[in-house]
Amino acid sequence: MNALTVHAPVLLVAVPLLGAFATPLIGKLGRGPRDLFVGLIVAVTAALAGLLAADFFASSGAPQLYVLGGKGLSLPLPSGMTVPIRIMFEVDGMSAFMTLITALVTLTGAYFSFSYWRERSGGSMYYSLLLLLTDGIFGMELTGDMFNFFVFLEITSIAACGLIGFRVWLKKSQEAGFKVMTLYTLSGLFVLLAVALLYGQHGGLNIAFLAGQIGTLGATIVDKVALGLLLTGLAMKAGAVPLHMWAPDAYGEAPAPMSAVLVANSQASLYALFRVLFTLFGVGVALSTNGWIIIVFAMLTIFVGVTMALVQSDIKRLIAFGAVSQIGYMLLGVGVGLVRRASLLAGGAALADKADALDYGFVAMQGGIFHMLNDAACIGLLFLTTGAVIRASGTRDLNKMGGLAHRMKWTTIFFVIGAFALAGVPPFNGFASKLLIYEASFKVSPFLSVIAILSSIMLLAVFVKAFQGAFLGPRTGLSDAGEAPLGMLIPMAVLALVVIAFGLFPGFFVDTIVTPAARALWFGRDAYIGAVLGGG
Amino acid sequence: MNVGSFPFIIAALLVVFGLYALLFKRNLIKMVIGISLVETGVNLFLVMVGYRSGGAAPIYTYANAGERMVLPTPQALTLTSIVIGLATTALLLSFAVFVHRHYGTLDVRKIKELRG
Amino acid sequence: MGGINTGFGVWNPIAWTLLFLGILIIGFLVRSRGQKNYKRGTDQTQSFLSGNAEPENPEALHVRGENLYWGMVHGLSAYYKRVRAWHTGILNDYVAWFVGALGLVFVILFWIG
Amino acid sequence: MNQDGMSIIVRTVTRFVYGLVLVFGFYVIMHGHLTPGGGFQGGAVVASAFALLLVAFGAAGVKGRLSKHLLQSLEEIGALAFLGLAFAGIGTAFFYNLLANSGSLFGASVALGPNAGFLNTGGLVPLMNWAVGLKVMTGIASIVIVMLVGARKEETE
Repeated sequence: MNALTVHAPVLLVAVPLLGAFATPLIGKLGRGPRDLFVGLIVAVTAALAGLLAADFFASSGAPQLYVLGGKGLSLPLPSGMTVPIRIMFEVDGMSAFMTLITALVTLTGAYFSFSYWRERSGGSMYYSLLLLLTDGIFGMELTGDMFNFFVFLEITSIAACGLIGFRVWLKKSQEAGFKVMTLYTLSGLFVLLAVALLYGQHGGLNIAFLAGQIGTLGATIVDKVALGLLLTGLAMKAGAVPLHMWAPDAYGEAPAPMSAVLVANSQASLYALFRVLFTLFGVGVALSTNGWIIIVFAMLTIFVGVTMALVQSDIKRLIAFGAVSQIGYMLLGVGVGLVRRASLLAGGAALADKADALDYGFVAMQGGIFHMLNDAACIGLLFLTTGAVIRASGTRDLNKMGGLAHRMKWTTIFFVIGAFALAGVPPFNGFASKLLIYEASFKVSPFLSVIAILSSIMLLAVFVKAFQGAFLGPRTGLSDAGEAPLGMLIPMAVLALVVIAFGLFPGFFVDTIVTPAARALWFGRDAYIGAVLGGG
Repeated sequence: MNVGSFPFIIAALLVVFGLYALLFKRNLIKMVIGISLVETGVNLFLVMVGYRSGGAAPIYTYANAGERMVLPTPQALTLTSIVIGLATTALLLSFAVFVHRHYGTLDVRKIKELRG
Repeated sequence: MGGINTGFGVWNPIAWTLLFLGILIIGFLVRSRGQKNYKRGTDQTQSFLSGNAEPENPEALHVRGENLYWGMVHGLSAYYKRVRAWHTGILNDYVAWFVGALGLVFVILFWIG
Repeated sequence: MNQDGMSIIVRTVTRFVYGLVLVFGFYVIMHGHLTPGGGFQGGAVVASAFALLLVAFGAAGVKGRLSKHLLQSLEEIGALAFLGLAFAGIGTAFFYNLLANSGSLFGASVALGPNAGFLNTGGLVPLMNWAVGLKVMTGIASIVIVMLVGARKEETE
């Protein structure tokens, strides 16, 4: 293990931060140097994420610690009790997996932006905010400290709303910016309240320390209040129905390449939710209750998201609602896993039932987590193609578009790939992850699978509507716009290749990266705590 | 000085008042004030978590030997939270300025182009 | 290679793709045995628009995005009226959803869980 | 508040108070590692002096003396300096305090027990306070300027 892999977790946060601060200065030199610099920073960040993940998935899978600002992680008190006081980053399978998703989305989003803003005013501020958002997302995924998590959460809120609203001349983007910022801040404040409650109860902020305390002492009323606040606040930030109202505004009004990064931001909140449910409150509370709350959120999200997408006439808002519905599948997979885990941990169950619970619960988790990666790639691809479409046609109204396929052949192909993959058409990757979720949730209740499958079919209908409206039809004046420039096509092609690769070789990716991530949540609680507190 | 649970009640009241403003006030600026009230309530709670009755300020250079101090960590957290609050409030107010420029009103019930 | 085990069964996209290609080839073989005696350039190759004449303006031929699934949306209008009404666009209501959901989660956590 | 600022009384008082506010702000930044305060608080105090100037003399009176571009550049430099100081100790760990107890600048070891406090302690912390102070004073000042200019544009349109 060399110095670079040891420092990789903190460099993932420090390098984008450096980029975010230096970009406005380098921007004064001109557009060329600035684009070069931002491209370099994003590439270095992605390489670091790849290095971290490769190193982690190749190793035994024990959580990696990085302590900020010191050699050791604990401070022995005069009474002999040691409390982990330093801020630390803790990387386990799930964190490493999430950094891969974020790196993929930001890399393609940033490189797409260089061409997207070629003729428009994409200032240095845009790239600065993009790097800041990336930084916050990485921080949320890597941190092992509750308060530090809140700080990164607020960094993502501010940067995301800056990105939504930085085009101050657009009426709707200002409205969206205000609404999203209010709701983000509110949810962030309730998360902070939960952190304060946990600190007051247990006297520590380290996630592993808190989890150990809750595990050994059992959850008190204060802990349960904190759980409720964290659950709702993070569900809001992830965009679960009925707390999703900001999500279509945010994804729809942000610049197209940034909508994909905003989805990655929602997924980071989802990651935090899973961390809270499996690690922080993995023992000591009624897991099946938590699981059913998540499942109810999931069913509402899947169904309302997809039905609302069907009636949109703004192409970006339509895809934004589609993105909301996909969050539901991830919640469903993990919720089913949680319910299954509860029956596994419950005493008195027959041995066969336990094996069954382990099997299907774990499969559901694999499905939900694999779907995060698939969703990031597919929805990223769809938002990028939408950006190319809007740029070519100059409108977002599906009723005014038509016939774009005549000139934009590659964009059309990429849109079809993304739409089929997200709607779960075999042999693309969305089918593989959704199949895992359907079959595992069928074991809990057939009703869940039925709704999930029906909504997936409706999602295909949604994309058929968008495809018919924008790409098909006779050649019109609007469709005379040319193909998107190469700088936009290459990021789309990269995402399309990722989609196809995940689709054709799901077994390989599930075995190498998804299973360690699912294991980290399912089995990894003791290891996560033990890495900080010792023993375990 | 023993303050009992009085500050906790104040903190809860501040959060409730802030939520009231967010739920029932129509003016965007008043909603920003509501957010600030919630934030102040949470910050007050955070400070109170580390408070010990009769404790001195946690500044080592000023304290007398053997005097007990309040816990400094929550105060550091609160300061961080205040800094973040400054940034969010500034951003929200800037959005309010631009919303007013585009819509000509600060009435939240008239700012609903994004719906359905 | 490349398959995943779902608990109930196995999903192997490579095998599926090969099967799909096989069926596609059989389809083309069946199609190639069809009749080829229609005459190009006559009414036989004109599109049939319910007996109406083809409009001159090509833009009128395009079914706009909004027109798709209007029947389905109409059939579900009772549902859609309600759900679209939830998305009021008013920030107060969004905060109310958040507070309501928070309350509900607390009720579930403390009374049921 | 009009374009030309406020009355002569306010202007005269501002001229008098401005320097005091600046000195107090820099004091708070400098003693951040010993007393309550630090980079953010001191920076906010200094920025309030800028805000005072803007209010008293109006946007027109300050125009040309406080350049928005200069402020923004200084803000980025402050942030980069902070990050650079954090990187300084990466041989051990990110944010490792390299200078503390080293005997060099700000490197005197801290006396045990209650004491009056010595400025020459703290290692990297005072330097970080200065970096944060620079960032905050310029950042808040540019926010104030942007908001003032933004509001003014609206009045004329």
